[in-house]
Formats: sequence, structure tokens, C-alpha cells
Amino acid sequence: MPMIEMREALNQALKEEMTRDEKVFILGEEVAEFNGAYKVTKGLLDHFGPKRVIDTPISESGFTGLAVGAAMMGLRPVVEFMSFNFSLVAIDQIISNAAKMYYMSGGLYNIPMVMRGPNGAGPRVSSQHSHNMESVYAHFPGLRVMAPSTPLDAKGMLKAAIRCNDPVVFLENELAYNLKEEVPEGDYIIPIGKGDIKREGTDVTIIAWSRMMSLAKTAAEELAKEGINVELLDPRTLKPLDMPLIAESVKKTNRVVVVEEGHHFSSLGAQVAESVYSNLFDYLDSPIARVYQSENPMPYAANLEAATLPSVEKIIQAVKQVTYRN
Amino acid sequence: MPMIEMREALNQALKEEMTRDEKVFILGEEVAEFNGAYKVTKGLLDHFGPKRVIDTPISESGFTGLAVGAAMMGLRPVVEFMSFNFSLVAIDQIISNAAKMYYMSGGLYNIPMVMRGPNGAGPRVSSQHSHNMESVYAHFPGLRVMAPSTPLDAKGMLKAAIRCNDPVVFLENELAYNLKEEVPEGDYIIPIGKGDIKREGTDVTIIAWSRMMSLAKTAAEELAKEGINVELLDPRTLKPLDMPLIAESVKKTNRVVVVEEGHHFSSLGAQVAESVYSNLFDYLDSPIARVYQSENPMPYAANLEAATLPSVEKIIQAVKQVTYRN
Amino acid sequence: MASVKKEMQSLSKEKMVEILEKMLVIRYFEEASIKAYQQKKIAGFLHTYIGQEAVGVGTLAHKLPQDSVVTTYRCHGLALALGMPPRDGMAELFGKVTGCARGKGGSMHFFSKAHNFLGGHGIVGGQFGIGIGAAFKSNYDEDNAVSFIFFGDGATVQGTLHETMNLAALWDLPAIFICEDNQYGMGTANARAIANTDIASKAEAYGMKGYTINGMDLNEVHGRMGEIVKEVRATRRPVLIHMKTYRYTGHSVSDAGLYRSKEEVDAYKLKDPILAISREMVEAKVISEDEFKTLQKKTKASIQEALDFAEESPEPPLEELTQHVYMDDVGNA
Amino acid sequence: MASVKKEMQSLSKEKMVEILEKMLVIRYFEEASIKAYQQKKIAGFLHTYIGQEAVGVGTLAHKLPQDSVVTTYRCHGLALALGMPPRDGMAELFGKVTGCARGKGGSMHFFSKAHNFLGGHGIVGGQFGIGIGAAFKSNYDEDNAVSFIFFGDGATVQGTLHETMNLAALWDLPAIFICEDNQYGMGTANARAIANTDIASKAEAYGMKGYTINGMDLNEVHGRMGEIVKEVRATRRPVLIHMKTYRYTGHSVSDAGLYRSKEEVDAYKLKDPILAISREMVEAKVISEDEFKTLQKKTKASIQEALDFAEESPEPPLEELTQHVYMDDVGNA
Ligand SMILES: Cc1ncc(C[n+]2csc(CCOP(=O)(O)OP(=O)(O)O)c2C)c(N)n1
Ligand SMILES: Cc1ncc(C[n+]2csc(CCOP(=O)(O)OP(=O)(O)O)c2C)c(N)n1
Ligand SMILES: [Mg+2]
Ligand SMILES: [Mg+2]
Repeated sequence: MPMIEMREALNQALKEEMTRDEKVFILGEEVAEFNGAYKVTKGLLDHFGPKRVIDTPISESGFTGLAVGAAMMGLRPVVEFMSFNFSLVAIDQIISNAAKMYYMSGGLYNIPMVMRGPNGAGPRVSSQHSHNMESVYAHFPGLRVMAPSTPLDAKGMLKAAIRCNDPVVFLENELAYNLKEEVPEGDYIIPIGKGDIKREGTDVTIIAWSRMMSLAKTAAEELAKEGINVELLDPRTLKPLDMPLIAESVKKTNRVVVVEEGHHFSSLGAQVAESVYSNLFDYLDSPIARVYQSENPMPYAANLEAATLPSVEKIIQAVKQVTYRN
Repeated sequence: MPMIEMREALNQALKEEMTRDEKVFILGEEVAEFNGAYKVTKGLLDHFGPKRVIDTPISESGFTGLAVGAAMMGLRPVVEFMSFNFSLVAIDQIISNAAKMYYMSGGLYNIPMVMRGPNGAGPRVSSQHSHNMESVYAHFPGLRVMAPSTPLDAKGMLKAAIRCNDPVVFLENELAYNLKEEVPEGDYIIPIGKGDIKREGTDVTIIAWSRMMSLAKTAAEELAKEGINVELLDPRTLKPLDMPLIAESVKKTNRVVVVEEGHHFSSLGAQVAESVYSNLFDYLDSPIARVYQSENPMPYAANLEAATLPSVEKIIQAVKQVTYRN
Repeated sequence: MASVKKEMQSLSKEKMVEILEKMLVIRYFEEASIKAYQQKKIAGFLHTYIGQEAVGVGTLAHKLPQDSVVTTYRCHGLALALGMPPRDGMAELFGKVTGCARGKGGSMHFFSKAHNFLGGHGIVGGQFGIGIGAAFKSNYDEDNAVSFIFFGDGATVQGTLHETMNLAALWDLPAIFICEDNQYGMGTANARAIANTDIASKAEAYGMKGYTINGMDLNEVHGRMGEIVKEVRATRRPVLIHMKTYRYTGHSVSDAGLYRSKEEVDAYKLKDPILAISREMVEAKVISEDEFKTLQKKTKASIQEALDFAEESPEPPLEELTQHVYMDDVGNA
Repeated sequence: MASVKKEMQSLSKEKMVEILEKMLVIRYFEEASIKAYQQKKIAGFLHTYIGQEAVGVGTLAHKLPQDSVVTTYRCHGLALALGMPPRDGMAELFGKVTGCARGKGGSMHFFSKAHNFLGGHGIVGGQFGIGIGAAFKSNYDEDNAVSFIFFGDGATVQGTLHETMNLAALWDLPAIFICEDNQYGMGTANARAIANTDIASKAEAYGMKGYTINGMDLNEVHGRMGEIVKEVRATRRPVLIHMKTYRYTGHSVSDAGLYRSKEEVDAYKLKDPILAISREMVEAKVISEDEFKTLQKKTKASIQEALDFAEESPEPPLEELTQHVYMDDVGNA
């Protein structure tokens, strides 16, 4: 299998799905002639032409709304947000329209639509360009939320998202676009709602997604040297969560660390922890530890940025806390 | 002390603060000539004139942005959202601008601004008009979030919010505007960050805010008849949470029910529960029970709407669950 | 039919009667819904279309099956103009499972797949994108459709109008933006909300054509919209229409309307579009006075039938509570 | 000074030299920042103002102390035009605590309270509201100020422009909307994004005045903005200015600029605003060739000083991480 980057894996997913179904089209800022701000859509304009690969003006609310309407009429739009920070100016279309349409029309109009793009901190891009949006989008029923951590997952998950008949928020990560992995050529699907054990272990379960899984992997390797055997669980789909998989792992390890890149308060990480506490209370040998961004907007300065974000060290620290190895 | 409605208590707070500080002004749809969609601003135009009580066009993003700019230049705007559902079209101004400004300007520009209006379900207003926004706004550092449950609290809290030098999201509730209570005339403050025990009890702590506290009160009365002695804790400020008060109560009762009107996933209620679990693990005699909206957009039909929302019965059920009285 | 205004002369008697009947259906439906609201059979918001009937009926007379329509919460009139059976609408207002949105949407969220009626939307300006999306689809599939996008005067100052008019003009989308200017957004007269109240003139900023039409005059609406729809269908260029109209009732049933005078309202009622066109048709002997009365009776009866149907229909079963949240089943949802 | 263009004739020599110097400061600052970026002293996004200097300097020459200014992420030039010391800006780019935003904002978020410079904003269109808010404050306090709101051509299709121009026009806010049309929004030529590229013509939709100005010509910018600012200060009516300009570098340092030809860029460089005005001043004997060279040297040295300062300054102390999140201490925060 060829070793390819995350961006290329996503590109393959788009290309294969657009080939399979001519109702699929992609639109967003710089996706066509510029080949995508992060090159995820590279070559698609050449291959599919300007009817299906569409550069938009900087009108997120307008073109997201357009996608909702096109989806109601039977097309299957893929909206690229240059980054999910810019989804904030379009969020009413996502929450009031895309998420509610199927329900409030009594089942008449479903919205087969994917919204994708980088989420979370970029490198040194400061306060307005570093939002983690999973906690917001996962809050509202009507949306699915997915966030791959590896190229292999990314391809199969994006294909599942495009085939889904409901609106999917698909969160990528700028700092992970160049992650490399062997990825099968051709068609395969990673189903929505299925998590994955990225490393088997016995002492503690780290639940982490998107770029945080890479950090968790490094932490697990470090910890192995100290004799702590970490299980790594990637939910992959953030909503709905794969609770059966989480339960299975927690019943085995009895200790949990939840790692998220974003803010902690009223967050997806809080939800994961709360779900574990409430459903698996008797299996827990220690309180869950959480790793997350510090409680401030993202600063620009290198030292402050580093101090804000989760790190391998912080994850190791958290594992030691729940395993009482401090 | 006169018995007054919630809307009148809020009105007094506005009037007193506008009298105290001429930098305070209010703007929003129908706040002036129409006296407010829910009459919270009644009489303010007559009293303060059109310079300080301003009807806006239906341009939430525009006038919220205007308020941010005015705040940077030293004014103290109070923005009324006719409902917090409409804050979604302005949310980029709230999150990217209001919440980040003080930090990203390195402390040069603080934003003394209050955004207020009804939050949560109205009566039979269906999918797009029933959002609970506390879980979203509480997620982002830079904002304070407050949600009074009684007229007395409402007045003192809104006064504190207006005097705050940071942006405050102040969540009222349409169905609670006519709640009546004795409220002192004249000045008093309920400080930001201070919760309140609305009823002392020994068997279980119900943590609830805004309109849910009324339901919890009724539930507590019912439960008292069955010999279950409920403590009612209203955090009042949702961010920052009054964790010392919560800890004190939980250490006493050892059992917790968290009630929120909104959706449960990645929510403020999840956060409250998680905070209790993580900080007070050893004091809990049973897993926390949560009461919340069912996982669907708000339907219009009377029976479905009722089934969606938390109810006194569901709260009683949850209390029985954590006290093992089923 | 010599004395019927030029615009209508080309229509058959049947077509003219159909148009008149639709206006009556809307009027009676809305009047009945207000009554039912007062009887607490309907709850939440209720925004009626009374006074604006000529706009919806005159415009949508030109809709072809492949065309689509989207509007605001003030959506009953357009649904009925499209031919939605009154019972489907009334049952929706009553929150019954037989309603056009299975009782889940309510007054603000009528939908009809049979007519490509893309809703009833509660967020001011929230429907613009949907409308241009339908127009986009039409170009994508080359199906010759146009998209009718209705909105209020108050909505002209929402940012999405600007974004979507630009997109439509930039991409040659066959979108017909129709501002139903009833002169108020809730209690705000539009001169207090819109810096330049000549709404058609805003088209120029996007290189679009703009038209102003007297929305109280069925003849004018029908005639001019006929030409405009034909033009858009052919050129694929979006247009902006400023329809001057008026709502007789409050913004919603709970609005006492203190921001405008009784005289103002009464003056508009004298220009009532139904009154005007029915008189004209009687005078031109398209129908007799008796035929008109029969039509009124028949229409009223159909609304009564709708009320009975709504009354007798069941509420949605409780299992539906969490149905239609997602179309796809997903493993661990 | 007979041969200096009419617009500048009223200026003293000192004022003219000051204007030229500001343009040089910006040019050298930006060139130095690109170099420092390549040396990895600066990270994240870096959007330079090279080519657009005449717009900022020519416009802000008319700013009074009480006036305010807000712009996009392409904010270094305006900060320097206002008189922010280059070291404050360079230290910010280096992420140092001595920077104008204590190293917390970075390239996109310059601020200066001394100049009412309300930032540097990263969200396209995010600054419009701030700008009209400052204008609102000026009317509220009757302080006679005006508000300068800069934005790119790409931002003209964000909904908030529409909302804020309407509000400014409706409420007579002294806001000067200045579109710096450098012809591209990232890789998108503006004809591919804007349905009607005659941006000044959009003012009409709000009953505002619109003006088109050659932003490569310092004389024209300075002269016409002088009149316009005076007009707005007096009338309190907002205006929309279409400044035609060009950026020489990529959208940000990481952009190779493949969407436009070298010829196109070179053609603009021939119209370079600094070259033009300095030649004119030398020809008109406002300054001598030597004086100009001295000015260049002096300016370069000041930028070197700024680089040294930035280099030597400390990073923000770690305690600052969670400072400036809130101004007020709150009990249990
Ligand atoms: C974004 C948003 N802001 C505010 C509201 C509340 N609201 C509902 S209708 C309305 C007035 C709209 O007036 P107009 O567009 O003229 O339509 P009309 O009701 O007159 O048909 C307002 C302010 C809303 N639904 N959405
Ligand atoms: C709402 C939003 N969408 C997208 C972006 C990404 N983005 C940053 S700059 C830019 C282009 C802006 O072009 P223009 O307004 O012409 O300004 P210029 O960079 O040319 O000065 C884009 C698309 C953003 N920052 N904000
Ligand atoms: Mg109106
Ligand atoms: Mg540009």
C-alpha cells in the first residue's frame, strides 16, 4: 500500500466519491484554481471541471446556505471551510437550517451535506484562528461530527460522511495534514459511529481524537518504557460516540484519561468523561484525568502558545495521576 | 418590598444602571418604541430618550459588532437579542471579537458589554426558536455567562453584569418573565460567580439554573412529602461556576442531580457533573443523574414538545434514582 | 372580458377563477387560524398573510412544477397558493401528525415536497441561501427551473441577502428575490430600519435588475411577474422584486399593532386585492355576482372541512419524538 | 514647489517629508519582516502592506487624535502610518512582551490605544462593526471624531458590510469605509468573487456617497481623502471609498502567487507609489537627491533598531498566559 499524507487520503476520498456519484460537488474558498488552501482538493478542478469544483467568494453564510438548499433539492454538497474558525459566520445556517431541516419538515427534507476543513490550532495563528469547534457542533442534535486522526481513517471516514444522508461536520487539522501512513487504494468505508483501538493496553485508557491521538501515541510509547501499558482509544466519530467500545476498554483498564485540544469547559471532553463516570462508575479505580487547552484565547507568542496546548508531557502527567504513579 | 415580575426586576436594573452611569445604553430590535418584545425595556425610551434606548434594524451581526466597537471606545452597551436564537447570526462578533479582544490586544481593550435576552424554549415555537445557548457561550474563555432563576436574583445579577468590565452573556427565559417575587427597591448587587442555596436539604443536591429551578422547587416540595429532603443549588453564574458552594453542598448530601433545559451532549450540565465527579469523587454515594431535553430539535406538537422538555416528574424520577428509592 | 385589465386578458375564465379562489382560500384559512388560535387550538407564533394574497397568488401562478419556493415564517399563504390542501396546513397548525410537517414544524415551518416548497423559515434571512441553492441545483441539473425566494422588508438588512444576491449574480443563478414589503418589520416602520427604502435599487450593486410592483394589485403582480419569470427562466440572471404590500393583522396574533393608526390600516383595506379583483371580474362578467358568492361559500366550506380534519386528526405518536432527527441509522447513535 | 501635484501644494516641506518617511518606514518594515520570517523569528501568518503604502499614509495623514482606525490582519502598514514605533510592531511579530499587544496578538492583531487603533482583525469582515461602533461613540459623546474602517476587496461580499453600511447610513454615523482593492482575495481575482466590481457604486444602495480613488497615487489619495474626511466630519454621513491598489507580495508569506503573472506584478511596480512621490519631490526640489538618500538610510536604520529591539526583548512571562482573559477578578473564576 502506498504511504500517503493525510491531505492526499482526503483527496482520494473526494475524488472517488465524486466519481461514484455525480451529485457530489465541492465548494469553498480557493478549492478550485488554487487547489485548496491546504491542497486537500488538489487536482479536482482539472479532473471534474468548474461545475463540480467551485471557488466561492468570502461569503460563508451565503455558500453554506446554498449548500443546504442544493441538498434539499437532491445534490450532495461538500463545503470546505478554509478553516472552521470561519464557520462561525455561517453557524446559523449549520445549526438553524442544516441540523433542523429533516426534523422540522417532518421527514420531508434531509440534508446530505458534508462540511469539512481544518479545526483547532494552526501554527502560531493566534486568538481568532485557533478554535476547536467540536464541542459546539456536537451539542446540537441533527449533526454528525467526525474527526480522523490518521490518513487511513481519514479516507474511509470522509467517504462514509459523503454517503451519509444527514449533515456531517468533518473536522480535519492543519497540523496533521502531512501525517503519513499506508492507505489502501480504492474503495473502503470506516463507518460513522465506530471508534478504534489504536493501541491495546491494560493499565489505562487514553481517549483522544484528531491530532491529540498522535501526542497520545508518543506518550504511550514513553510510558511503556516505564512499564505503564496504555490503551489508546480513538472514537473517530465524536457524535454519536462509540460508547460500547469505550465501555469495553474501561472495563479492562479501569482508568481513563481524556485528551482534547480545545477548551475544557462545557466541552466534548467533559462529555466523554461524564459518560464514562455515569455509565461505568463502578469500573473506575480513580477519577478521570483530563488534558486540554488552558483557559485563555490562543496567544501568538511561541512560549505561551506551547503552554496553552496539550502536550505529550501533560498527557504523561495525567496518566501517572490516574495510575497513582506520581 | 413590592412583589414584581421578573421582567420588571430586569427593567429596574437597567433603569438604575443607566441612571448611575451615562455610558450605559441599550440597543436591540423593538427595545425602544415597542417597549421590548417581552417588555423588559418598558418605559426606558420615555425616560432616557432615543440616544440611549435604540431600536435597531434586524442586523444582529452589525449591531453586536457596533456594541463591541463602542465598548472599545469606552461606552457600556447592553445588547438585547430578541431571543438568543438570533445570537447565532452574530456569534462571530461574540466569540471572535468580544471574547478575544482583551486578550489579543494584550490588555489594551476590554469589552464592558452585556448581551441579554430570552434563552431556551419559548411556548410552542418549534425547532429554530428554542435553542439553549449556555453550553456554547460557556465554552469560550473571555465570556461570563449568567442565568437568573428569580426576580430578586435577576435584578442584582444584571446590575453586576452591567458593571462588569468584561463581556457578559446574560440569559433570561421567556417562560419566566412573569415569575413574581418580592424585590428590593434601589441598589443591590448579586456578585458574578456566586451561587445560591435556594432550599437547604440533606439527602440530595439538585443543581439547576434559570427556569429549571422553578421545576426543581416543585419537585423538592413533592419529594419532601415522601421524606426526601432536597437541597436546591442555583449556580446563578454559569461561568465561572461557584465550585466551592457546590463542593460544600455535595459533601453534605453525597448525591447529585443536574437539571438543564437544553441538550445534554457536550453541555454545561455535562460539565457540572464532570466537575463534581472529578473534584468530589470520594464524596459521591451514587452516580450523578442528569435531566435534560431529549435528543431532537424542538417539535411544535404539544405532546411532543412536552415530552422533549425536562419536567417535574423527570426531576423526581432522577432524585429517586440517585437516592435508590425506585 | 373587455374591461379586465390588460395583464389578465390572456387568461381563461377557469384560470382567473382559480386565482380568485386561491386568494379566498388564503384569506379564509388565515381568518380561521386566528379564531382557532383564540380558541387555543393553535399555539406559538402565528403570522398571517392577510392583505398580501395578491403577491403570492399572482407570482406563483407562474410557477412550473420543477421550480422551487422558499419563504419566511409567514408561510401559509404561499403554501396554499402553491396548491397545498388547506387541511394539510390546518392540521400542521393544530400540531397534528396529518399536518404538512407531521405537526413537528408548526406555523412557521410549512413544507411541501410535491411543490418543491422548501419551507417556512423562522430566522430572518435564513432562507436566502436555501433559495439560491435550489437555483444552483437547477443549473447543475439543467432542468430549466427557477427559484422563488420570498422575504420581508425587515430582512433586507440581514447580511445573508447581500451574500446570496452577490452569489446569484456572480454565478448566473435563476433566483427571483421577492421582497414582500408590508412596510413594517414587527413594530418598526421600514424607514426606521432601511437606509434606502427604494429596495429595487439595491439590485444595481450586484449588476442585477430590480423591479417595483404594486403588490396590492393582482393584475399588476400577475402580469409583470409573468414577464419576469419568463425572462429569468431564459437568461438565468437573478432579479430583485420590490412588492409593495400591507399586512392587515398584527405581526403575529399577539401583536396589538399600536405602532400604526387605524386610519392607515383602513386605507389599505380599501385597496383590498381580493375585493378589487373580484369586483373587476364581476364587472367584466367573467363571473356573475352569484357565482362569486358560490365560490366564497365553497371556499369557506373547504376551510371548515380543514378545521374539522385538523380537529379530528391525532397528535404525532410519541415514538416520533426522536424520529426524523437523522435519516440514517448509525451504529451507536 | 511648482511641479508637485496640486493636491500636495498646500503642505509644508516637513509634512511632505514626514509622509514620504512613513511610506519608507512601512516598506522597510515589511521587507525586514519577510526576512525575519524566513529566519524563523516570526511565525504564523504574515500579510504585508508592500505596494499599498500610499493608501494608508495618504488617508491617515488626515486623522485627528480623537479619530479611530480599524482594519484587517493586513495591519502593520496602518499602525506605522499612525505613528506606532516600528519596535512595538516588530517585537509583536517576534512574539515578545514588548510588542504592541504584549506578544499575544501577533502579525494579525496590532493595536495601539494611543492612536485609537482598534486592531488588526483576522476574520474577514469582522472589523466593520467595530468601526461603526467607534463612529457611534463619537456621536454619543459629540467629540467630532470620524472612524476609518479599512477592508479588502474580498471582504466586500461578507454580510456584515451590508449590515454595517446600512446602520451607518441610517443613523448618520461618521464612518469612512475604505476598501483597499488590491484586486485579489488570496488567489481569487475579484471579478471571480464580486458580481459588480465597481465597488463605489454599492454606496447608492444605502443612500451613501461612493468615491473611487487611485490608491497607487499618494497625491490623489492625500488630496481627495482630505476633502472627504472634512466632509464626513461635518456632515456625519458615512461614505464608501474604493481605493484601487495592488499588493506586490503574495497574500501572505507562504503564498507563491501563481494566480497572477510576473508581468502584471512588474507593471504595478512601475507605478510604485514611493518611487513616484519621491521622484516628484526631488524634481520639485522639495528635497534633494541626497536628502532622500539620507532619509532612506535613516529609515532603514530605524528598522534595524526595531529588529534589534525585538530580538533582545524577552518573551512574555508564563504568568501572562492566563492574564488578560478577563479584566475583572471574579470570586471563583
Ligand atoms: C435573525 C432574526 N432576528 C430577529 C428575529 C425576530 N423577528 C421575527 S419576524 C421579525 C420581523 C421581520 O420583518 P419583515 O422581514 O418585514 O417580515 P414580515 O414579518 O413583515 O413579513 C423579527 C424581528 C428573527 N426571527 N430572526
Ligand atoms: C470569514 C473569513 N473567511 C475566510 C478567511 C480566510 N482569508 C483570510 S484573508 C482572505 C482573503 C481576503 O482578501 P481581501 O479582503 O481582498 O484582503 P487582502 O488580503 O487582499 O488585503 C481569506 C479568504 C478569513 N480570515 N475569514
Ligand atoms: Mg415586513
Ligand atoms: Mg484583496
